[in-house]
Amino acid sequence: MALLVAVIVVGVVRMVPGSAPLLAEGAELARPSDLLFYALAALAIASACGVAFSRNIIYSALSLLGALIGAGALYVYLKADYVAVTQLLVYIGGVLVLILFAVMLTGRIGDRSRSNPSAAVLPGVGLLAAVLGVLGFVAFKAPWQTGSKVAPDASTASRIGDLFLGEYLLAFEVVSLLLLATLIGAVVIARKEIKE
Amino acid sequence: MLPTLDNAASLKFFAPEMLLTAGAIAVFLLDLVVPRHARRVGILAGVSLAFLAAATMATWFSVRASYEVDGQLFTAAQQPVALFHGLIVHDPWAVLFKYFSFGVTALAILIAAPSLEVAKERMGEYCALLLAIAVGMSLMASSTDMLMMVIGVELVSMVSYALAGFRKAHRQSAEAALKYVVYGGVASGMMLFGMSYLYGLLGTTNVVGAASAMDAYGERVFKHLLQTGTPGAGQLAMVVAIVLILAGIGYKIASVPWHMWCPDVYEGAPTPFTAFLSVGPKAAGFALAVRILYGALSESGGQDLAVVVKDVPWPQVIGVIAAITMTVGNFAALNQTNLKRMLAYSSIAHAGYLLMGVAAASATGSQSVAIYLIVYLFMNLGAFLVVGTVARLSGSESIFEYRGLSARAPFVAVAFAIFLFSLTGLPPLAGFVGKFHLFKALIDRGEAWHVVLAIIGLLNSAVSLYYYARIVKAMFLDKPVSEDPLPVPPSYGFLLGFFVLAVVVFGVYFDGLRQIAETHMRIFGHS
Amino acid sequence: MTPGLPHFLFVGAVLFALGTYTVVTRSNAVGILMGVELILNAANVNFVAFNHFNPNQLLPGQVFSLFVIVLAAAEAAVALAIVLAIFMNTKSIDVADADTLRE
Amino acid sequence: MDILGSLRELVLASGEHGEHAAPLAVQAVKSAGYLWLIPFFPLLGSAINAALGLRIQRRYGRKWCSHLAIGAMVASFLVAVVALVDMLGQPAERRYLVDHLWNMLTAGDVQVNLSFALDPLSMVMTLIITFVGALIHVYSQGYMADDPSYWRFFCYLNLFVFSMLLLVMGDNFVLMFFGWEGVGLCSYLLIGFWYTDLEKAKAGVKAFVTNRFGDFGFVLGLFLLFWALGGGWVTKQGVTPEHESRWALADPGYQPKAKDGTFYEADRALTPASPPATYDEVAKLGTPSGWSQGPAVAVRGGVRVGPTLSFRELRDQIAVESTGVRQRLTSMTVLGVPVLALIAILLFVGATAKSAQLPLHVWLPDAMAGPTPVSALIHAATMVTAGVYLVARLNFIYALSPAAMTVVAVTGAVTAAFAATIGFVQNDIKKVLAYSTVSQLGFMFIGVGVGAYWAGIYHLLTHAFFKACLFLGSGSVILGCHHEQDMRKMGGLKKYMPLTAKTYWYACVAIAGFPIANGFFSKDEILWKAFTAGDNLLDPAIGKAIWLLGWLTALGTSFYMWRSYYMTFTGEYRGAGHGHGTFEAPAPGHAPPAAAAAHKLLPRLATHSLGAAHAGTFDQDVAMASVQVAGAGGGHAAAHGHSDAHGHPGGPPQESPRSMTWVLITLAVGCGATVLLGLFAPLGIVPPLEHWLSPSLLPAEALVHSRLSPDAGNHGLEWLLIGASVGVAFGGWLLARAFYKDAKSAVPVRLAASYPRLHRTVFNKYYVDELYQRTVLAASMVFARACSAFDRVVVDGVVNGAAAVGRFLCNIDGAIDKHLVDGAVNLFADATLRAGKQLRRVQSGRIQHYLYAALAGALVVVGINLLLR
Repeated sequence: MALLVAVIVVGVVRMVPGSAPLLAEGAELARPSDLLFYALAALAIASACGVAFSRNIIYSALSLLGALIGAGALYVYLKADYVAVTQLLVYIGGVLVLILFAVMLTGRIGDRSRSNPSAAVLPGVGLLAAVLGVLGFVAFKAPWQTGSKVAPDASTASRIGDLFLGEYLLAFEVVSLLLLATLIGAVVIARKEIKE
Repeated sequence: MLPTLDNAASLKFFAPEMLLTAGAIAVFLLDLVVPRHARRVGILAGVSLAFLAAATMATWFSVRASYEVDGQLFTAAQQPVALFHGLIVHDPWAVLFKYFSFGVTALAILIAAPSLEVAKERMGEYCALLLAIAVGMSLMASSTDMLMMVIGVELVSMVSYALAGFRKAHRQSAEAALKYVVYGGVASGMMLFGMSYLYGLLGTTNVVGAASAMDAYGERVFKHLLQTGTPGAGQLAMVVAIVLILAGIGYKIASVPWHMWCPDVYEGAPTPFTAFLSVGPKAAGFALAVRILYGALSESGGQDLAVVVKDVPWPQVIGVIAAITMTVGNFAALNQTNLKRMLAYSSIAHAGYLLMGVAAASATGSQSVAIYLIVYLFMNLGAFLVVGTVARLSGSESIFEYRGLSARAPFVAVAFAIFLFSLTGLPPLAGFVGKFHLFKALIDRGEAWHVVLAIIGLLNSAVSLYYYARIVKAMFLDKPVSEDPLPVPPSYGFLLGFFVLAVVVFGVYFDGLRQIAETHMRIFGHS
Repeated sequence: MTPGLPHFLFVGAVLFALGTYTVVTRSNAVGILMGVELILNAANVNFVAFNHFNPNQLLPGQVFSLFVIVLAAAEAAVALAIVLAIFMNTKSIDVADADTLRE
Repeated sequence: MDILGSLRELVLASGEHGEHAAPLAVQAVKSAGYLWLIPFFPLLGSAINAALGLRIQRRYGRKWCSHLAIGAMVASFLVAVVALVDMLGQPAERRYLVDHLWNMLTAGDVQVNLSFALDPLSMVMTLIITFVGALIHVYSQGYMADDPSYWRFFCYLNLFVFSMLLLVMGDNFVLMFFGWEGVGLCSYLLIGFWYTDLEKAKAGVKAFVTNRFGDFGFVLGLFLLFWALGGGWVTKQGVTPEHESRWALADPGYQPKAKDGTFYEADRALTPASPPATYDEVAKLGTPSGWSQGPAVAVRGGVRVGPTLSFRELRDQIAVESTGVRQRLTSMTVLGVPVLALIAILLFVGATAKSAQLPLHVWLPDAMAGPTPVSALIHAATMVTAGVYLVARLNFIYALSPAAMTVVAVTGAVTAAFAATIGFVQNDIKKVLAYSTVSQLGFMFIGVGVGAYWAGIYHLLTHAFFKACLFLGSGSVILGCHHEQDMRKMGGLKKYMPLTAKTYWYACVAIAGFPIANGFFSKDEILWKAFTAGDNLLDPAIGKAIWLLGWLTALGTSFYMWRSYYMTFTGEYRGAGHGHGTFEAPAPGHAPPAAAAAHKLLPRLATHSLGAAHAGTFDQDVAMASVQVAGAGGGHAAAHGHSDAHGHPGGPPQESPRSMTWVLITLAVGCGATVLLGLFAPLGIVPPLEHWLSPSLLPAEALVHSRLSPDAGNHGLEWLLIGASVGVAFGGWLLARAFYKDAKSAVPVRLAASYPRLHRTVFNKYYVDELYQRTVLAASMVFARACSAFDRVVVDGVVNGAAAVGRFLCNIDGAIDKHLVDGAVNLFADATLRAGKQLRRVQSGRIQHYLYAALAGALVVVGINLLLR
C-alpha cells in the first residue's frame, strides 16, 4: 500500500506541469505548484492533527500514515527524491507497520487499551500554542543561511551513494553497529524470559 | 581549521573503536557457543575485558601515532587532527574520555559479574551491549559533526533502553525501560530539531568549521539590526537551537529540567547498569557539552576564557541551570529511603556541580569538569557497588537494610562512609579536591554571579551532608537488622578497596589529577 | 504566495508542536511514540528544506535526514519491544498505570 | 646560642612592654625534617586500632589497645619536646621550624604544600595537646575500662589528637581546614560514642550542624581573603585605580586589564617602574628546599606577592611594608565595607562556632553527653580553643582592623558574663563545667580581642590544666557516685574521695582567681589589657566596659565554682536512698520547708527541673554507662543492672582507681607549675610566656602605629585593679560558702522562689534554644514555601496546582503545630526535609508530567536566555 501511495505521489508531482521545481537561488517556485505545496502541507498538518487529537489509536496510526506521506511528498517537492523514497520504504513500510503490530498485539479491538485517551488537554494546548508561537516566529523572521549556488542537477540518489561510501562512511558504518546493537537489545527485551 | 584525514588514513586512529566493535560481535557470538557451565560468566567477562584492554592500549598508541600533513609528521598530542573527512576529531580531550569510557565500562562488567541481577545466561548479551555503548561514548566525546554527535548519543541511548529493561520479568525494570525510551525519544527529537535549526543558521553541520559560518550569521543579524533597529528573530533562533540541543545533552547528564527520568530509571534498572549509567553516559554528555559550548559556540578570548558567540548568554544560563539542578537534586534526595533513588538524586545534584565548571566557560573550568568526573567515577561507582553488595542478598535497597552494617560488614561500611563523605566534599577526600577545582574555576572568573553560584554550590554541599550522614548514622549507630555477617564476593572486596584507595590518594595528593586534566585540555585546535 | 523556506519551516514547526502536544497528552504508550515520530519528521522537514535552499556538494541536510529516519526506525523497534515487555507484565500499555516508580 | 643561655634568657627576660617593637621583617625559618612525626604517631595509633583494634582486644586483651594509643601520645609528646629544644637553640627571630613534605596542589599562582610548621605559638599549643592529651589517654584507661568498644574509643581519641595537631601545625589554611573539619568529625563521633542513646546521637548531630554554620563563615572569609590578596580574577570590583597602581608598584609583572582583554596603556604609563626582585633574596633567608619551584610570581622585598594560603607568606606580605599588601588590604572595600574587617569577622564566625561563643554556643553544653574524658580533652582543653588559636595565629590580620577586634572582644565579654549566670543555677556537675568553659573561652577572646594575644594564649594554657583537672575530677566523682551527675544528690564526698576533693579544690582555687594559682595571673592580665586597650579597639571606653563586665564575671566564676565544690564535697552524702521520680529537696533534713514551699510555689519549675534532670540526656547516659563501664569504679557498679541505675542505694561512694587519681594530681601540679610562665605580669616585667610568644606576634603598634592607653604604664592603677580582682575572688567564695557549705542554708531556694521568673529564665539558658526554634523555623519554612512554589509554577502548576496549594497550606499548618516543640537545629533539618518532600511530589511517576517538564522547561530556558541577554 505504501509503495502504491509513493508511486501516486511521485507521479502526481512529475505530471503536474511546472512542478519540476525551478530552483535557481532567489527564483520563486512556479505558480501551479504553489497550490500543490499548500495541499501537501495541509495534508501533513491535518494528518498530524489527527495523530494528536484522535480518540482511537487506529485512527491515530492511520493519520500518522497521512502525515508521513505528506512529509515525504514535501521532500519530493524539495528535490530530495532519495529521502522521500526512504521515507516511504523505511518509515511507512517499516516503522508504521511496527506501530500497527504493537497496537494489535497489545489489545483486542474494542478494548480500553485500544483507545487513545488524552489527559490534561488544556495545558497541552497551552504548550502547543507557546511552542508554535515561538517556532513560527523564528521560522518566518530568522536570518537563515541561504546559499547562492545552483543545486546540483544530478540525481541525488547516486550522489548520496557516493557520499555514503566517501565522506559519510564512518557514520554509515557506525549506524550499522547501532542497528545491530538495537537488534540485540530489542530481541533481549522481547523474547521470553529465561527460567531462572 | 584542523588538518583533515581521509577514510583510509584515519583508520589507524580509529583502532580502539574498531576493536570494541569487533569485541561486541565476538562476545555476542561467543555467548551462543559457550556452554552453561560454572566458568561461563568468567569467560565472557574476561573476553570483554581483554577487548577493552586492547582498546585502551590502542588509544595509547593512537596518541603517539603520527600522521602526515604537507610532508610533515605530527602526532595528535602536538596537533589535533580531524578524521574521516571531519566527522570526528582526534584530540587530547577526546582521548581522555576514551580512557574514561573504557575504564568505566570495564568496571561495570566487573561489577556485573558476581551480581545476581544480571543472570548468568545473559551475561554475554550484557557484555556485548556494554561494549557497543563504549563505542558510543567514545564517539560522543570525539565527534565534531552534529551527525556523529547524534549517532553517538543515540547509540548510547538505544542500548541503554534495552539494558535498563534487562530484567524484564521484573515489573519495575520494564517500567524503567518504558519511561527511559519515551523520555529519551522525546529528548533526542528535541535535540534533532535544535540541530536542524543550527544547521539552518550556519549552513553546515560541522561545528569546527562553524567559525566563518558563525561570522556570516552574525553579519546577517547585524544587518537586520541596522535596518530595523532590533536584533529580530536571529538571536531567538540561535537561542532556540542551542536550548534544544542542550535538552538532548541535558537529558544525558540529567540536569534540570531534563532530569525527571533519572530517579525512576536508576531505581528500576539492574544495579550494575545503574552504576554505569550514573557515570559513563553522564561523563560522555559533559565531554560533548564542553565541546559544543566551550569549543564550538565560543571564541577563545584572552586567558583561555570563552567569549560567547554573538551575545548568546549561555554561560549565565548554564549557571542558572546548575544552581537549580543542584538544589533540586539535593533537596529531593533528603527524604529518600531507597538508596538507589537517593543516589540518583545525588547524581542529579552532582550534574549541577559539574555544570558550574561548564558555566565558568574557561579552560580551567573545562579542566575542573574533567577532574571532577574522574573523582566522581571512583566515589559514585564505589557507592553503587556498596548498594549492589547489600542488595545482593536482601534484595532490598532500603536504608533500613543498612542499620548496623558496620557490625555485619565493617569494611563495606567504612568504604561506604568514605564514598559518601567524599561525595559531600569533605576533606581530605577526593570529592573535596574536585569541588575545590570547580569552585576555583568559578571564583577565578570573579564576576558577581560566579561568586553567587559558588556560594549556592557551597550551601548545597552543606545540605547534601544531611542525607549522606543519615546513611552513615544508620550504618554505624543503629542496631543491626540481623547479626549475620554479610558475605562480600572477593572481587567486590577488591574493587571496593581500589575505589577507597583512589578516593583517599587523590584526596591527599591532588596534583596528579590536575596534571592529567591539564595535559588533556586541547579541544579542537585551540586552547 | 509562493512558498519559500519559511513556509517549509512553518510546516516543520507545526509538526513539532503537534508532536509535543501528542507526547504530553497521550497516555497510551504507542500514542506517545507516534508523537515522537512526528517530532522526528518535523526535524527532517527542516533539514531537507534547509538543504534545498542552501545547496552544498555534501548534501548535509539530506544525509542527516536519512540517518534520522534510520534512527527513528531503530528507536521504534526498541520502544515497541519495551512496550510489549510492559504489556506482558501489567497487561496495560497505559503509561498512567506505569507509575510504581515515583517520588 | 646554647640552650641553657636561651633558657636563662627566657626566664630572666628583662625590659619593659615596648621592648619588642623590632623592625618588621621576613620570617626566617629553619628546616626540621622530623616534625611530621608529631602528628604521625597518633595517626598511626589510630590506624592500627581501627584496623586491628578488635582483634587485639580479643586476642591479647584490651590493655594493649590503650597501651598502643598512649604509646603513640607519649612518642608524639617526646618529639614535640625535641622540637622545643631545637627551637630554644635558635635565636628568637629564627624560631620557625618548617617541615616540607610535598606539594599537594598547584593551582595557578597558588601552591598548597603538605608541610608542617612550628613557631612559638603553635609550639605552646602542640605541647598542651600532646601533654594533656597523653594524660587524658591514661585517665581513660580507667574510666572506659569495661566498655565493649574500648578499642574504638582509643582509635577516635588518637584520631582526634592527630586532627588537632594538623590544625595547629599545618603551615597553611588548607591543612588547618583539614584539621578543623577533622576535629569536628571526631567530636561528633565521640559525643555520640554511646550512640544507642538517641539523645546523645542528637547532641552529636547538633554539634556537627552548628559547626557547619561556623565553617561556612570560615570558608567565606578564606575566599574573601584569597580574593583580596589578588586571587585570579578578571574584574577587580571595588578596587580604585589608586590601589591598582599601588598594586602594580609591588608587582612588576602586573598589568591592569580591561574586561574586554585590552590593556589600559594610560595606566601603565602612570605606574612607575619598580625594580625587579629575584628569588635569591628569598633563598638566602633559609627557604626550605622545594619551596620555590612554584610558578613565577612577583617578588618584592624578598616576599612573594600575590594570593597565598600559607600563614608564613601571608605574615611576610603584611609585615614587609614594601610589598604594599598592608595598604591594599586596609584600603580595599567591598560594597563600601572595609574588606579586612569583613574577612576578620567572617573568620571569627568560624571561631565562634568552634569555640562555642554567643550565639553559636548551644552545642557545647549538649556535647557533655559524651564520655567525660572526651569532655575534658575535646570540649575543654583543646578543640574549643581552636578559635582562640585562629585569632592569635592571624594576629597580623586582626591587628589591622580595630572593628574586628572590637567584635571579638565584645563577643567574648558578653559570652563570658552570659554563660557565667547560667552556671549559677545548673545542678548537673558537668553542665556547670560546660557553661564555665563557655565563659572562660569568652575570657580568652577578650584577651585576643584587645590585642593581648599572649594573655589569651596564657589563659588558654592555664585553662587547659585547671579545666581538665575539674572535668576529670567530675568524672571521678561521677564514677564514684555510681554515675550520678546531679549535685543535689551528692555531698560530703570529701570523706570518701579525698584525693579527688583536694585536686578539685585546687583547680577551683585556680579558676576562681586566687593569687596562689595560675588562673589568677592569666585572667588578671586579660582584664588589665582590656582596661588599657587603647587604639586596638574602636574606642578605649569599650575596653573599660569590657573590664567591668569581666570583673563582674570573675565574681560569678568564683561563686559558681565554689558552689559546685561545696555542693559536691561538703555536708552529708545525699546519694543513697532517694526514690526515683520523686522531687527531692536539695538538702533533705535541712531545708524541707523551703523545698516544700518551692514545690508549692513553683510547680512548673519543679517539674521542669525534674524533666531536665531525669528525662534529659544525662540520666540516660548514666543508664548506658552503668552497663558499659560497670566495674570501673570498683566492684560495686558491676553488680548493678541496667534498669536500676537510677537512684538506688549503691553503697557509699569511693575513690577512683589509681590511674585516674595520678592524672588528677599531675594536672593539679601543672596548675601550680604554669604559674611560673606568667608570674611577673603584675610586676610590670615581661612574663616568660609573653617573651616566648613575641616572635609569633606582630606588634600592633608597629603595624598600625596604634597607641596604648595612657594608663598602660600606671602600675599603681594596675595594683588597684589586681586588688579588685582578688576581692571578687574572695567575695564569690564567701558567698558560695555561706549559701552552699554543708547544704545548710535555705537562702538559695528562697531566692529562687522569690524571683521565679528570673530563675526560670536563667535555668532555661535564656531560652536561646527556643529562640532558635522560632526564628530558624520561620525562615526555613519561608524557604520551603518558596522552593515548592517555584516547582509548582514551573513544573506542574497548571495540572494539579490548586490541590497542592491546599495540601501545602495544611502541611505548613501542621508543621507549625508539630515543630514548635522540637530542637532548634533538628528543626532546621526538618524544614529542609519538608522542602525536599515538596520537591519529591513533583516526581509523580507519570511520564507525561516529566515530558511537560522537559518541553515547558526548554521554553523557560529560552526565556531565561532572553532575560539574561
